[in-house]
Amino acid sequence: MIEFQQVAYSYGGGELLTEITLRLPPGSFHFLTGPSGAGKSTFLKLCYGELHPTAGRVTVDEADLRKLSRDGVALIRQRVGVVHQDCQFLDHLPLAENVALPLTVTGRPVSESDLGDLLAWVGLKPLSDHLPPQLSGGERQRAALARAIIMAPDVILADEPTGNLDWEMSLRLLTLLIELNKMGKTILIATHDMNLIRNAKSQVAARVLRIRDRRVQLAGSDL
Amino acid sequence: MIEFQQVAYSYGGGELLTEITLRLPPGSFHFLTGPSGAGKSTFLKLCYGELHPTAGRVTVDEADLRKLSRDGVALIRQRVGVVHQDCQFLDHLPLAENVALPLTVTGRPVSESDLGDLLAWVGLKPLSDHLPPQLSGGERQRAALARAIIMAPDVILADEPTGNLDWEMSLRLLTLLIELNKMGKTILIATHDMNLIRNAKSQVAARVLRIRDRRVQLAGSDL
Amino acid sequence: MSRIFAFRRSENPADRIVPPSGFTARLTSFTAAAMAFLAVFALALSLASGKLAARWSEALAQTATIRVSAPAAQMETQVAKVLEILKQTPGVASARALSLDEQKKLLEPWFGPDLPIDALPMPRLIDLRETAQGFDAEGLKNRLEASVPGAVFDDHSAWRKPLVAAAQRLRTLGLVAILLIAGATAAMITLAANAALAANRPVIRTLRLIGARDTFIARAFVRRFTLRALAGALIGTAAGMGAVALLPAANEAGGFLTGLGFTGIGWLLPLTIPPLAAIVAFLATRTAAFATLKGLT
Amino acid sequence: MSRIFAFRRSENPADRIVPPSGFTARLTSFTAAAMAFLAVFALALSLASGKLAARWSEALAQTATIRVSAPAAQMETQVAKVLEILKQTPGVASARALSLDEQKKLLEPWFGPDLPIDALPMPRLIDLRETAQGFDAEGLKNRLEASVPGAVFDDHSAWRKPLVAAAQRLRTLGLVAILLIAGATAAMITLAANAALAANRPVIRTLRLIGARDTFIARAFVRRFTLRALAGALIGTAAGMGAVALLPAANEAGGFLTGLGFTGIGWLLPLTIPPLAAIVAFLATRTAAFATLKGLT
Ligand SMILES: Nc1ncnc2c1ncn2[C@@H]1O[C@H](COP(=O)(O)OP(=O)(O)OP(=O)(O)O)[C@@H](O)[C@H]1O
Ligand SMILES: Nc1ncnc2c1ncn2[C@@H]1O[C@H](COP(=O)(O)OP(=O)(O)OP(=O)(O)O)[C@@H](O)[C@H]1O
Ligand SMILES: [Mg+2]
Ligand SMILES: [Mg+2]
Repeated sequence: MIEFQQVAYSYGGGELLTEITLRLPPGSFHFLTGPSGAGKSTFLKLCYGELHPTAGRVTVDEADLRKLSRDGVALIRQRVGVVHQDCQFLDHLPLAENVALPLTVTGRPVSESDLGDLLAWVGLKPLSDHLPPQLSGGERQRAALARAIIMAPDVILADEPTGNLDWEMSLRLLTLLIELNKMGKTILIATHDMNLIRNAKSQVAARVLRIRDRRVQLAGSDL
Repeated sequence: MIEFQQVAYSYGGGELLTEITLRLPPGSFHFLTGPSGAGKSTFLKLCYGELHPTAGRVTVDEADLRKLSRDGVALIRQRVGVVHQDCQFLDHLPLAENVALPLTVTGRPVSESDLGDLLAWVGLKPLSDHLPPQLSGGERQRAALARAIIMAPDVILADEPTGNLDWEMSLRLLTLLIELNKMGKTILIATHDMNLIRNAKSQVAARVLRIRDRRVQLAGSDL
Repeated sequence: MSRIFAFRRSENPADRIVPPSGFTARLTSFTAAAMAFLAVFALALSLASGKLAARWSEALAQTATIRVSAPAAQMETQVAKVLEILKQTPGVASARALSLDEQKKLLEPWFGPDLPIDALPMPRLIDLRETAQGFDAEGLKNRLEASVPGAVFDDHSAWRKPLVAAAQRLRTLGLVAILLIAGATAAMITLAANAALAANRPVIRTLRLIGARDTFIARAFVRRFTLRALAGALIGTAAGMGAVALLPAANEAGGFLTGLGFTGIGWLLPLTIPPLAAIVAFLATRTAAFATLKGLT
Repeated sequence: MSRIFAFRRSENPADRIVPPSGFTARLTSFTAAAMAFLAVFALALSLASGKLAARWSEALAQTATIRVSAPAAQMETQVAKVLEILKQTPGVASARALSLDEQKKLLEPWFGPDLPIDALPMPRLIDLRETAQGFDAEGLKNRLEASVPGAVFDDHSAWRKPLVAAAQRLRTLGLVAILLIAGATAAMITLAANAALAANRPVIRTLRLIGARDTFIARAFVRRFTLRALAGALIGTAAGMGAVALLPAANEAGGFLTGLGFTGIGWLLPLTIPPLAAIVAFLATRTAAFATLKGLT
């Protein structure tokens, strides 16, 4: 699905990430950890082409992200749902429309009942009419996750999706992601929450990627 | 220090918080928990007057926040350091200036060495020159904490200050807050991280406030 | 949920991705309105000064007079000689000796109708009309002096020329004014569209990140901003035309100088302003939108 | 760290809290510049049309002529009678009988200098000058007919009045133009300041939350925006004055119509534009800043 070949990335100073060669096969479930500022968000941005590697190449389904046209990148993003760490919404549209936005911008019909089910699952159904600035921090994160999966994407990348959520709600979202994984979706979650990782591992064959010394490595069983 | 008397708050729909009567005495250390959307951020906003209660009154050092002049509120805020959940910075100023901003806007001198020490403690010293949009999620949170305590305020309110931080860094910040508490500062931290609360309790006489059924209650020993 | 249904009912859902209001939104409409208002006035000014210049040029057709004094017997030959010279002078459009009756009429204000004109040693007057290029007055004077010493050249241009020049300059001023306002209008609308788009950068960024295509995003913004500029310019033009119509009418002054106002088909001219404003807004927003998008991966 | 030291060295650290660049920042400067440029032209236009109007009014001083025909013996009495009547006519500023020499000079263009004027039954001419209010020509005509039948009133106003009216209208147009541009300038600067401030709302909110006082925040923004408007207006004014100076000079036309340009002390007039723009920006930003702050707790 997503493949890194000898990828390095630098924001201009020294190299932040280097020598990354790995594959996220279809249907896999990965966690990504590492200390704050290690480059987790950067890694995710490389996956969906917000950033281009300074060396090596990133391919999604064999397509080199750097060589794709702008519309090609847009098409990839329609197949990759992303929960950004600083989730941004259109502040003038109510929550429900924001969640349905990926459908709207690609001209697809919005199924009222699917949207309602999804909002209910993340506990935002009563807030459908609220504008994003009226949401709490955790509610924004849940809305971002809902927006990321409404297109039924093949890949879901989530950057710290539970940072502002209580444990119960975190588990609820994890369950949702595990269900999606069982349906064949590829999942990659950047998180600091070791409990979440442990809990996931008990339910699914999740692997953990760890950023250490500017490299992304598969963590052993030391969790 | 901060006192709630029969406070209720509503954003316009039903009441979100109600019948809150409590006191945060000087030098106390409190955690605030509750599920996402329970009203933690709202409670904190009541403490420093970003929101005014729809019933009852909130006083800081016997001064009713609602009756204070605008400059009076500004003065209170100079004595109350706040880490907002969605930390906002001035995007055109480098990190160090952003952290020193509370001093700048009140015309106080900025001690280069104090600022350096503080930045070093939160692990941002090498990033002093970076602009806020160039920071990672966790780095922003640490910067926000640094900005909240640079004025050596009497009260520190932190809204989910470790949501994007790894465990080690969280402990580091906790240590900083405990040190400040030992110097007599009043601390109130809204968080979902039970491990953090447990860890703090082992070092300091921290009490836990829990929002349940629209009320803020002192949690028992059930942690 | 009602909002969502409204959304779904709406003709063009893409339109809703553009924030509907606020200062940056009003900026484009208001700028277009204010500048259209000014443009209407500039247009009126330009038309009025153009008309004025045309009338003056007409009224002040470039003329001169030659007075021929001669003994009665030689008069006809002398006059014929002068006319011959004039015919050969480049820049003279036409020349004509006045009849005695005409001369009498000219003198009436001074002598009354009963002047015994035949008894007087009346000189003959020759009226000549310049072409637009004018002629060399000094040269003509010299030539006349040499061949017809009794002919005196009276060049009225001393006081007429400046008036014609003034008319021409007024026309130029009108044109300069309209060009300036048009340029400023275009610049201001471009600037407003750019500022509004800059304010919407987060929206554009969010849309791009969730997989919207460039053309979709650009089209929505371009459509909205063009419509805003068009609406603003329509309002400004209407207000300007209303204000011009309310100005005191020009006719009372006898029509020599038309006032600031449109007449007849002239009223259609300001109606070109809104489409032009819309075109400017369209191009400016399009360029700005694609420039913003280029800056986003 | 160098940036921080620069910060600390800076005269007024408060200034740094205002974002330094970007479209919204340029908006204010550019708007001020563009509108100042237009204002300079409007001012030049207004001055030119004012001057033009004044010259015309002067050149076309409202005059009329009365021709008195009478037997030589009665001539003096008749003329005196007419002068007496004119003295009593309201609206007549002055009246004067022309001397014979003056009359001869008037006739020179038609008869040459050798006219035996004494031998002719010459009527006498009386020149009169109206006051600004003018007089009742019909009434005067009737009165003259009744008491001095030999007097014929020739009112030149038929062709002079429209010219004077035109001059007056030009003056009005110039004034209207400058008022419009001034109004539009103020409106545009206000709008630009508001838009820029709206774009800075997050900055203001953040500052307020960390304990900055309203006056501190407002002062920083007001200072910055006023300076921006001033700088923009200075550039626009300079450009406008340069452009006006480059326009073809007016003098060649003989001075009857001054062209678009400033003369002498007139060059100081456009220099009032930048301070006025700054004042408008100051008031607009101040109002907008405090309104924004009022909206924040
Ligand atoms: N401006 C607003 N208008 C209307 N409702 C609001 C507004 N702000 C917050 N709310 C609602 O009030 C509730 C409490 O919000 P608050 O931000 O206090 O929650 P919280 O406890 O901090 O949650 P989290 O842990 O997710 O940050 C939420 O359901 C939210 O949707
Ligand atoms: N635009 C940028 N320019 C320069 N440096 C940047 C930029 N964006 C991020 N960085 C730096 O790169 C490093 C990695 O950032 P990144 O956001 O990937 O970290 P992260 O692992 O997601 O951290 P966190 O857990 O705190 O979110 C950080 O030190 C950050 O300061
Ligand atoms: Mg991150
Ligand atoms: Mg919150």
